[in-house]
Amino acid sequence: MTELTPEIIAKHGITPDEFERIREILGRDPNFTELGVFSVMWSEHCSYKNSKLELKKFPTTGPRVLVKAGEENAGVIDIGDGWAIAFKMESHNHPSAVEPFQGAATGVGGIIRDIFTMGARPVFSMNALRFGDIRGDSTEARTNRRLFAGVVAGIAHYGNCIGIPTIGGEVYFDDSYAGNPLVNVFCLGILRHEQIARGAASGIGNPVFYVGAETGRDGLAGAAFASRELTEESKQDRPAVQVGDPFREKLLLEACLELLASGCVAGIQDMGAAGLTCSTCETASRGGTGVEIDVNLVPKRESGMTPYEILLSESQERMLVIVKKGEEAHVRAIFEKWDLPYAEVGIVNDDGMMRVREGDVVAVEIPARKLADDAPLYAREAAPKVLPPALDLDALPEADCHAALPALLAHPSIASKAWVWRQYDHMVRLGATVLPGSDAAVFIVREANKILAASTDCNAIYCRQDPREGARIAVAEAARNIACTGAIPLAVTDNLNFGNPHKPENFLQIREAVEGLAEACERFGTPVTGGNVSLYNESPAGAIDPTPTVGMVGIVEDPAHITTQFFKTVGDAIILVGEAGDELGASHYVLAIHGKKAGLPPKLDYDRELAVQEGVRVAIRSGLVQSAHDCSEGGLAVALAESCMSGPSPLGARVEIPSTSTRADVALFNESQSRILLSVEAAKADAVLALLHQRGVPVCRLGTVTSGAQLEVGAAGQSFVWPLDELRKAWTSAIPDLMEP
Amino acid sequence: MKALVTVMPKPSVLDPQGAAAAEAIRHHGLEKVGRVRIGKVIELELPDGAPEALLHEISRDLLSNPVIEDYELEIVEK
Amino acid sequence: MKALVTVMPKPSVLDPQGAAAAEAIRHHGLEKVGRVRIGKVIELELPDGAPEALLHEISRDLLSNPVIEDYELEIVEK
Amino acid sequence: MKFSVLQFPGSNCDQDCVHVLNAMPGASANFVWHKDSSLGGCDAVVVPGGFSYGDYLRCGAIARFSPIMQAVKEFAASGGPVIGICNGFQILCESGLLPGALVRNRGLHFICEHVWLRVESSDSQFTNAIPTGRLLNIPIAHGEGCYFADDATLERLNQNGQILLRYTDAEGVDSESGNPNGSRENIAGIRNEAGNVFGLMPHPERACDPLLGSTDGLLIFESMIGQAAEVAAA
Ligand SMILES: Nc1ncnc2c1ncn2[C@@H]1O[C@H](COP(=O)(O)OP(=O)(O)O)[C@@H](O)[C@H]1O
Ligand SMILES: [Mg+2]
Repeated sequence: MTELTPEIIAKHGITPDEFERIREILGRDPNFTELGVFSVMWSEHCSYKNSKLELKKFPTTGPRVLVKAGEENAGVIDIGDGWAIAFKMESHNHPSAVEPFQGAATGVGGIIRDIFTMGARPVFSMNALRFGDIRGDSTEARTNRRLFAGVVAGIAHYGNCIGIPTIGGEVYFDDSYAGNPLVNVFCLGILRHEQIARGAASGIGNPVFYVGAETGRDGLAGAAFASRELTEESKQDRPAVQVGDPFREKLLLEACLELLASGCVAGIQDMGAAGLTCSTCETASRGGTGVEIDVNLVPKRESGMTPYEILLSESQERMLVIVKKGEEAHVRAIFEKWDLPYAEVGIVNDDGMMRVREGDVVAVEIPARKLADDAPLYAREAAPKVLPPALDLDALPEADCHAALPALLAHPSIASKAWVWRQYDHMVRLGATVLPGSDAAVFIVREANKILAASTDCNAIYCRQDPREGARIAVAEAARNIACTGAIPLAVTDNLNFGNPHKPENFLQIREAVEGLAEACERFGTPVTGGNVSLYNESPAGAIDPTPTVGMVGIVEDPAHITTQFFKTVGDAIILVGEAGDELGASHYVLAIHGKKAGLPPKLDYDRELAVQEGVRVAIRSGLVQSAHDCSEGGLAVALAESCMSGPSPLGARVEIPSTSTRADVALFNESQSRILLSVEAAKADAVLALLHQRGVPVCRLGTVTSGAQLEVGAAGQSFVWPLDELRKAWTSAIPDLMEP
Repeated sequence: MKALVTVMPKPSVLDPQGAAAAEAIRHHGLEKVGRVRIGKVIELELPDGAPEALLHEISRDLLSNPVIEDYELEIVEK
Repeated sequence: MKALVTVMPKPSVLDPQGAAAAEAIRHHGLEKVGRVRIGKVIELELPDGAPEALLHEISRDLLSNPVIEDYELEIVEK
Repeated sequence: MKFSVLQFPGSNCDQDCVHVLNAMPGASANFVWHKDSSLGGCDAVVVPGGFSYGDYLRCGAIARFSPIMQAVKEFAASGGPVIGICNGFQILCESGLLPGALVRNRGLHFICEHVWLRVESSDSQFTNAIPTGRLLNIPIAHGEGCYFADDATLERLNQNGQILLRYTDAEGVDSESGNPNGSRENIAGIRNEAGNVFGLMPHPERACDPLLGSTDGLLIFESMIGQAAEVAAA
């Protein structure tokens, strides 16, 4: 038995204080295997020990909430008529940095398991991605392209094979992610209220089944791995890379749903991070029971595996099922129908222990609840808040705006992401009625006959300059994207991607962002149903920009309300809801054209934002709107260009932007919030203007949709004419040209 | 000359394709088949005297993924 | 015993993967690389005395597709 | 018309096909499990899309040997209509029920998008409701949809009018730019010599609802159902 030297303890990421706590819990020294078990369960990834105190600030309740965040693998939200949705977002950043294809693929597999563990049938996925700059010939740029290509191919590989459409997401490219890409994957599932499955080991004497892929040495201690900074050394921890098998997961998915429908299941839990360890002690803890398993009975892929390796393995596509006593035969038949490896590995008992035997030898004996729920919690120190100075316009020369628009459209973060979503099967399950490439995706859930809208958003430059404001805006933009499709926001999942929380400046960002998200979710009436925290996102160059990704889901009450972002008919009136704006701080114009991240992000006025969104929703639901598009990165000019170009057949536009400034760049590219660009039939223009006026929402007619092959804009006394095919080329070919020269 | 690069999944790494093939082979009448592993072969036609060091570099960095695969380089003079 | 089945695309079938690899190899400094073809190797662990005829049948019907691929079967006694 | 929709491990368009067919007048659809050896007295078989057996080894290579495929071969031999969509097309080629093979897309990427198809002949039980030359807007979603057959086979296919669908550009020209995956002669769908087995890479079941942007896929299923009605009448 390996003796526990301070080095070994430290290597497990266990501090001396934590080790003391372990000795108190056990009333003795842990053995080597138990140390491993504590180290994964008490890693940030599993225990949220550095972030839990902050996460408590999220609003988690509401009339539609059926299962609260944290209670189970994913929250559950009522969508009416006895139907509910379970959804969640998770990160697989570190594995993807080491092996982009498999890292991203297994990330998708993991989030899908979280959803069907709840008893829900997964119906669609999204992904929010961040990479370093992919432009240029530097080795770094080449690495970033390799990571980008690998991650997208890995997501496509897993999602396409298992047959769950990937219908939306976002991709940004920025130096702060060089060497530390972000891969946040989202999945949503549908279920009946009465089908909600619990991850509790209930029923003393119930047998515990293992089902799915055999356990191998892959992904050893991945949870611990995800909770450390990426150093050259950790890149050497390569056995930590898991390989996904979407085919196995498809069988596991169908088998588990059939199993849950059969009524033979007392509890079910996927084996994700910390594999067998986490699933046994968490089910026991939730059930207020004990669980005893024998590792000799666990199906294995490799010989000579120690209990330590078996318990800490993160082999994919595995589940732990607590079966109602007497139903074993029925359960076996279902596993055999689906050709899945399985074994009865243990039993639920009443002593509150997580006990792991290797034959007759007891390898682990730990009070389950203390292991699962009594991880230490840390209130880290936050640096004092200091905001950067506001953008000094006089020090910022006005760029050649005629050249600036195509340049912005060709910036990889703004350019069309068709190269990405074309590789994803977004049409399987017959739901994608608004395809990727519009504001939010809109999806028909056939089994429930419900229509959902979904979007992921986060502008990390805003968050870098002011994490609180940036986080608020992430929620507001997601809600705005949802509103543009004619939908009503329901709830939110989030993925908090930050640097090392031990550094006060990083912890400040975490606290500010969480408080910003919490406040905005309150105001938009969208409770947080769950999410994921990924810390230690640092490369030798430093921490990433704070990136609290928001995934929001909304509901469309009538197919007639479904609205897309692109112009439809020549002669339609183009209307701006909200004010023309004048805030250039932290904008993509300043980043892409002037090469800096400078100034403060735009201010979010909740009342204005809510009025704009509700006004647009009412106009849409009154059948007055042809297209609706929110203004985000690149401001009004980019929004106009996208509305001209993103449809099946491009249309021109002639508009005059009411000047708020003597500078054209401010008028064209400012990123002031609470702005939505509409097109409406000419005959209905006055009705729309009246409707919004009367609701106290600023609104004005900008111009007209034209058959012309150009975008004509008057701003700040200047007039610009852009040939559409030039803009279109810049926007559509930017990413393909970089990835496939 | 010619080079043959054989790329195989590392022994400890899951090879779902190999596992599926093994199943199919059993159904095909070879019940006793043991482990099946699937890799790739890359056949390169080369100018004579292509530097072996470079070939190794290419095999490692381009043709295989060292994180999950091992490669073998065989040079066939003719 | 062991069997190694090598499956190669027929020359007449276009092999975009091979072409892409050739491109990458040129960029990597081996300008003069000629044709590059990518195939599969399937490595089977077998009980001694597995019938060779059956192995050929499996290689032809299951492990390769005669319309687009040729296979070679090599048996490694040990 | 009673359709049997096969379910292999890894099929993932099976539910979509059943959903669409059950909504069509004159049609009903049931699942048939790959381990079964009977098709359960159906009038037509659908081999749906997906990733049967994970597409390991080759797309369709393992599914070809499932017990149910024996029944499908007998059904086809006795003249029963069989349609294979995407992975289903690959399985039919692997089984030898259709000539040729489907290989990796020219661009090496999986492609999911709406494409244009030209109906090359309305003289088949899968296209008889569609005038020859009519363009269809139907999505594809595959990584290995590049149709290959040797010259001799292609010549036969052309002579016998077995090529039912070709990829075209928006103008209806079977150009390079209109060929998404590098298929020989822009071939998107073919029938067997007898005319009762049809395979295509595009997904007609994904083009049967105005909310999904096209209803052109209905024309193919309507052809099959109409044909069956005639046969029944006669
Ligand atoms: N990784 C991705 N996967 C799928 N779709 C994506 C991805 N990235 C972007 N998209 C789609 O491209 C469109 C534009 O994305 P984005 O620029 O973030 O829109 P917005 O600025 O309105 O939020 C959206 O429909 C989005 O869903
Ligand atoms: Mg966005």
